[in-house]
Amino acid sequence: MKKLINDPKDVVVEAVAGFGAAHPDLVTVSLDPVFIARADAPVAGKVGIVSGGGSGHEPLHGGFVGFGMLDAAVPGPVFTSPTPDPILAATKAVDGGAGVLHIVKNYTGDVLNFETAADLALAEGIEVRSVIVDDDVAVKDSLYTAGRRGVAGTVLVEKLAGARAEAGGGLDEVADLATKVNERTRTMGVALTPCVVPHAGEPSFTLADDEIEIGIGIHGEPGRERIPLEPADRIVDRLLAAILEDLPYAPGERTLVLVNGMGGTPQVELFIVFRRVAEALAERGIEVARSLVGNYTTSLEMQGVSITLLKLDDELIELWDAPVQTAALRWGR
Amino acid sequence: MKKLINDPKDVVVEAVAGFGAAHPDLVTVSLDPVFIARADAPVAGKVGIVSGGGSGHEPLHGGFVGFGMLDAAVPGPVFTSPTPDPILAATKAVDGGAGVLHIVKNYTGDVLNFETAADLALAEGIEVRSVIVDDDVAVKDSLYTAGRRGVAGTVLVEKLAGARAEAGGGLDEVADLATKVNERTRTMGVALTPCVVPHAGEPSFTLADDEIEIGIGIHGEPGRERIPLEPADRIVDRLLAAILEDLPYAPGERTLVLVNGMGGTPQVELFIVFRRVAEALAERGIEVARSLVGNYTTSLEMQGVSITLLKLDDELIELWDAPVQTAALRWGR
Amino acid sequence: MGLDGAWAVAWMRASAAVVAEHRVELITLDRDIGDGDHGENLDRGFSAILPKLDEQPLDVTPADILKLAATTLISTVGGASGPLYGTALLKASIAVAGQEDLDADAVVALLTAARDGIVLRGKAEVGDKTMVDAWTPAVDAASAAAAAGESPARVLAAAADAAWGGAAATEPLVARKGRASYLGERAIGHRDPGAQSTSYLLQAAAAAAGEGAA
Amino acid sequence: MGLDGAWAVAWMRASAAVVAEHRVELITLDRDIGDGDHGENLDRGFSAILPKLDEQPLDVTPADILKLAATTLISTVGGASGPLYGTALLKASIAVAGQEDLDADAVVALLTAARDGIVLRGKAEVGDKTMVDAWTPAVDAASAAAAAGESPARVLAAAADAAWGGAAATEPLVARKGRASYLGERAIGHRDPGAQSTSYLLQAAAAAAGEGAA
Ligand SMILES: Nc1ncnc2c1ncn2[C@@H]1O[C@H](COP(=O)(O)OP(=O)(O)O)[C@@H](O)[C@H]1O
Ligand SMILES: Nc1ncnc2c1ncn2[C@@H]1O[C@H](COP(=O)(O)OP(=O)(O)O)[C@@H](O)[C@H]1O
Ligand SMILES: [Mg+2]
Ligand SMILES: [Mg+2]
Ligand SMILES: [Mg+2]
Ligand SMILES: [Mg+2]
Repeated sequence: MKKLINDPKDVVVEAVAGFGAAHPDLVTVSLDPVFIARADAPVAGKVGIVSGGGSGHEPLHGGFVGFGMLDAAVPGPVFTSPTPDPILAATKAVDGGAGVLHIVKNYTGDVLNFETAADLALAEGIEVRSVIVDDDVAVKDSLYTAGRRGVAGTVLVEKLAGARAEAGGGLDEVADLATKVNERTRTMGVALTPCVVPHAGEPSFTLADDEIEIGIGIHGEPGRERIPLEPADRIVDRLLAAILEDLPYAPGERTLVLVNGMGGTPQVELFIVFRRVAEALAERGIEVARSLVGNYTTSLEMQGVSITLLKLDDELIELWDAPVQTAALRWGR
Repeated sequence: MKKLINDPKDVVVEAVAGFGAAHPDLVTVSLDPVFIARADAPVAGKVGIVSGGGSGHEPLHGGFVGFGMLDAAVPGPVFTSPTPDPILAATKAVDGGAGVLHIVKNYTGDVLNFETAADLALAEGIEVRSVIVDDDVAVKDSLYTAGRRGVAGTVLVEKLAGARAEAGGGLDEVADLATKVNERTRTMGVALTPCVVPHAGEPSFTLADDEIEIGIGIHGEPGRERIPLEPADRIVDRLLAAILEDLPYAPGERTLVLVNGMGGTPQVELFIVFRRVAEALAERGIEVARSLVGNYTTSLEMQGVSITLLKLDDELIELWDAPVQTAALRWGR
Repeated sequence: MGLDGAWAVAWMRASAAVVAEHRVELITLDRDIGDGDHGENLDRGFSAILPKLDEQPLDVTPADILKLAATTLISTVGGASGPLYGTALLKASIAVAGQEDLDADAVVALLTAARDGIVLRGKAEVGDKTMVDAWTPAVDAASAAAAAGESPARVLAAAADAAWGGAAATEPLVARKGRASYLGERAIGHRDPGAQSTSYLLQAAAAAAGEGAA
Repeated sequence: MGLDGAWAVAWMRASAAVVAEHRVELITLDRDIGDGDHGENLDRGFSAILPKLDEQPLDVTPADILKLAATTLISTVGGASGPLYGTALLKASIAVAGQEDLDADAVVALLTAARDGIVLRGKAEVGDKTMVDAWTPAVDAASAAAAAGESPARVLAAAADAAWGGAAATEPLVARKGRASYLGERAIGHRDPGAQSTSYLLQAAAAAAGEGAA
């Protein structure tokens, strides 16, 4: 394992400190407990939005803190949900009196720790609503299981809920919008290589030189099935088929495409993937009304990609186009 | 070699097609010959700025095409300079009557091919000036050698020259500004892993499990020396020492820090590196007035980082803060 | 002779030791069907408990120690196991609140409350391939031992043995909760890391009471 | 008997063949001290020349073919070697313009012009560890052979032999031009890929004239 780190135990704190130093205009960081908040937090009268989870998925979530998106991000240890304390601290730091929305990826650890933090916040008089993101179609959903994982679609939920909050939406309105976005979002990913968690020092799984992992999660957890390497276009078709089977589109419907790099994927590959996604959707008469291509929800140095489709309507397009000013997503100001 | 590609020969054309499809508001792409131009090119009366070079360094250069930066980018095959034809075509496409600046990284191939294209453009009545970027301190410079390489500092030259052109600067003014930026810019990089060029199918070099390559270039070419892996802070100190030895700073001078990921480096590592850069510069009394941390000049999936310092003055700060609207760099609009 | 505050302190010390000893094993189990951090998570949590144990008064009750451990785990472990083990010990603490010496029935109450806390938070049932698959047989075995008049130490030993069996029995299962549930059939053949750590923690409890080697 | 347009066509065909044959070797040499694309670059360029050769009239001159090859290399190879070999063939074409049959002196003029074109563009001197280290001994050997009254084919064979020696002689050198110059002392012990490809191209020229096997 070769990494540009010092002590593996200091990875998160040092990275957050560096992030704060690089973006003093956008954020302030707390190192104990660890969280990242908007530089102008709390914004009086605005619903605060807090997200978080294990580190190693950067720019998720810290890269999305700022005007029009998150008010705070709470990074846990690498691939491990944060504990309630920093979540509570972040929640208090961004409460502008209009309540706080927690955006939580659907992992048992994240759900439980955010749940406890929400209870504690409530006990301190802060109104909290939580929205669970579970956009990953790789996992079979059922009432009796942990359900689907929250993966790259989280970025879309954060952007759109952030826009609604910035526009003055109340807590229920913002939470309902986040729920709506989650319901219309589907993601499916593939990995070409594993990643190495700093404190573990070993790859999360091993793949042969000609194998890929279909339905990969974002924590180096194994995926749904392992198949031989195929040309990019065929891999894209597989991922799209899984997505469209789960949430079909009628011809003429509009979609937002997110092609998300897992961290170690060269950018040319992301655009080769996007090219085929656009082509395949055009063949089906689906309109790509908006798109985003890049590393947004990563798994350290993993090579691979996920494709996310969000079924758009006029409201969502307007919120997507609204100004956003964060380290990783910025337009309109 | 596992890559999300189809035929290795189609990598560049497909990636450029995908890039064009993802950013129709910013760029138009030509696939034969291959180049990427601003959607509103040519901008009448504005100096056009064209850059280019081998592919595999994305977002350089295509990701920097747009308002306030490049008018066109000309991607060659992976790690191989483009031929004069597409450079000429791009030059003609963005000539708004005020002449065209070529920003060329200092590699024999790039220099020669841009030279020929400039001659041909001149023959067609387009005024062209060329600025060679050679910011890499890893290579010993001398009158009798190919000189230093152009690496991540190119991004800064492109941004600042772009701002000057957008503000109405004439061709000489823009070229002189680009030269000034280059003269004040120094870069030094390190690689933890090699990269694999698609048509080659093999790593560009091999490193043992505990070795790193100091002074790496951006084409998978070997660096200056190979040393055992060290903690991030010590590696940063090495890179900074080489930079500051080459272009010393007096206490109180201002700098722009670019911490550039080589493509496969997890983002946490980039911020761990930035943290130490900021700390070490503070120790020397050097003011970090602006910074940029991310993957801006990559070598496919290589893991590693480069550090660039640009000695700032009021003029450069103003140009840096000027609005820019490209796929990879965007603020102010 | 019942189990007092010193036992609870010894339990937590033995837990920290056993978790540190099996850190890599728990990481490996979790890497196979999860995300490879279970050993690291617990090691971080129990390491954080250790220094706090030194500051305890002599008349500390088991409930005090359990509460201290619970809040420390909750605020240092994270992940799924942090809130689950944290809640378990919090509920256990409440179940034996005010008692200075725990008899066999109190030990059963402690274990039952812990298991119920986990089920309350995690909603897993036996057979879902989680730590509940170790806790439930442990509780059942403890009840039986207490009913048979065994000492508190022997009750814990019975619980630890049953937990070990329960952990082993997770191997052929498909998971329905936690990260392993994402794997479907591919989780078959792997032991659940949380069930395994549960059996180590209960071994530590028995060892602290003088039964078996942790 | 001099060398005509058919020879020039045969040279280019043989060049394409020899480059394809040694593509991997040239890539490997370039990977050692450059960026690993030299074989790919030349293969792309000479492959692009091939189809164009089929369309040539019977009375085509060597200069016509050299110019066609030059412009094709310039517009397809890229990198350093594209403009260098392109300029070389362009200058060579100008040097033998209008001649239908090249005698030994014309061959020397062709090679000299090619070498001078490379030096004009690349500014390398002998000893800088570039293709010039193959071209210059080739030009010298060709001059000597022509002065000794050898046939054009034998002149080319002499050039090819000298180029091979020149390429081999690059191995102990530190590079002062091209990518290998970034390596300093670490380039020592490696043969320059461009010097090596030069010797293959001159072998192809000799073979097309009936001397030696390309
Ligand atoms: N819903 C649940 N109910 C009971 N136990 C669970 C549940 N979800 C997960 N677990 C337990 O937690 C263990 C994993 O813990 P850990 O690896 O520390 O957290 P994470 O899964 O967040 O990485 C699993 O092996 C399982 O025993
Ligand atoms: N300035 C120069 N003069 C002469 N030959 C040069 C010069 N620079 C490079 N070369 C030749 O070009 C060869 C490399 O060509 P190639 O790999 O195709 O291009 P690039 O270096 O751009 O990748 C070198 O081996 C060397 O022989
Ligand atoms: Mg975890
Ligand atoms: Mg090259
Ligand atoms: Mg885990
Ligand atoms: Mg090369």
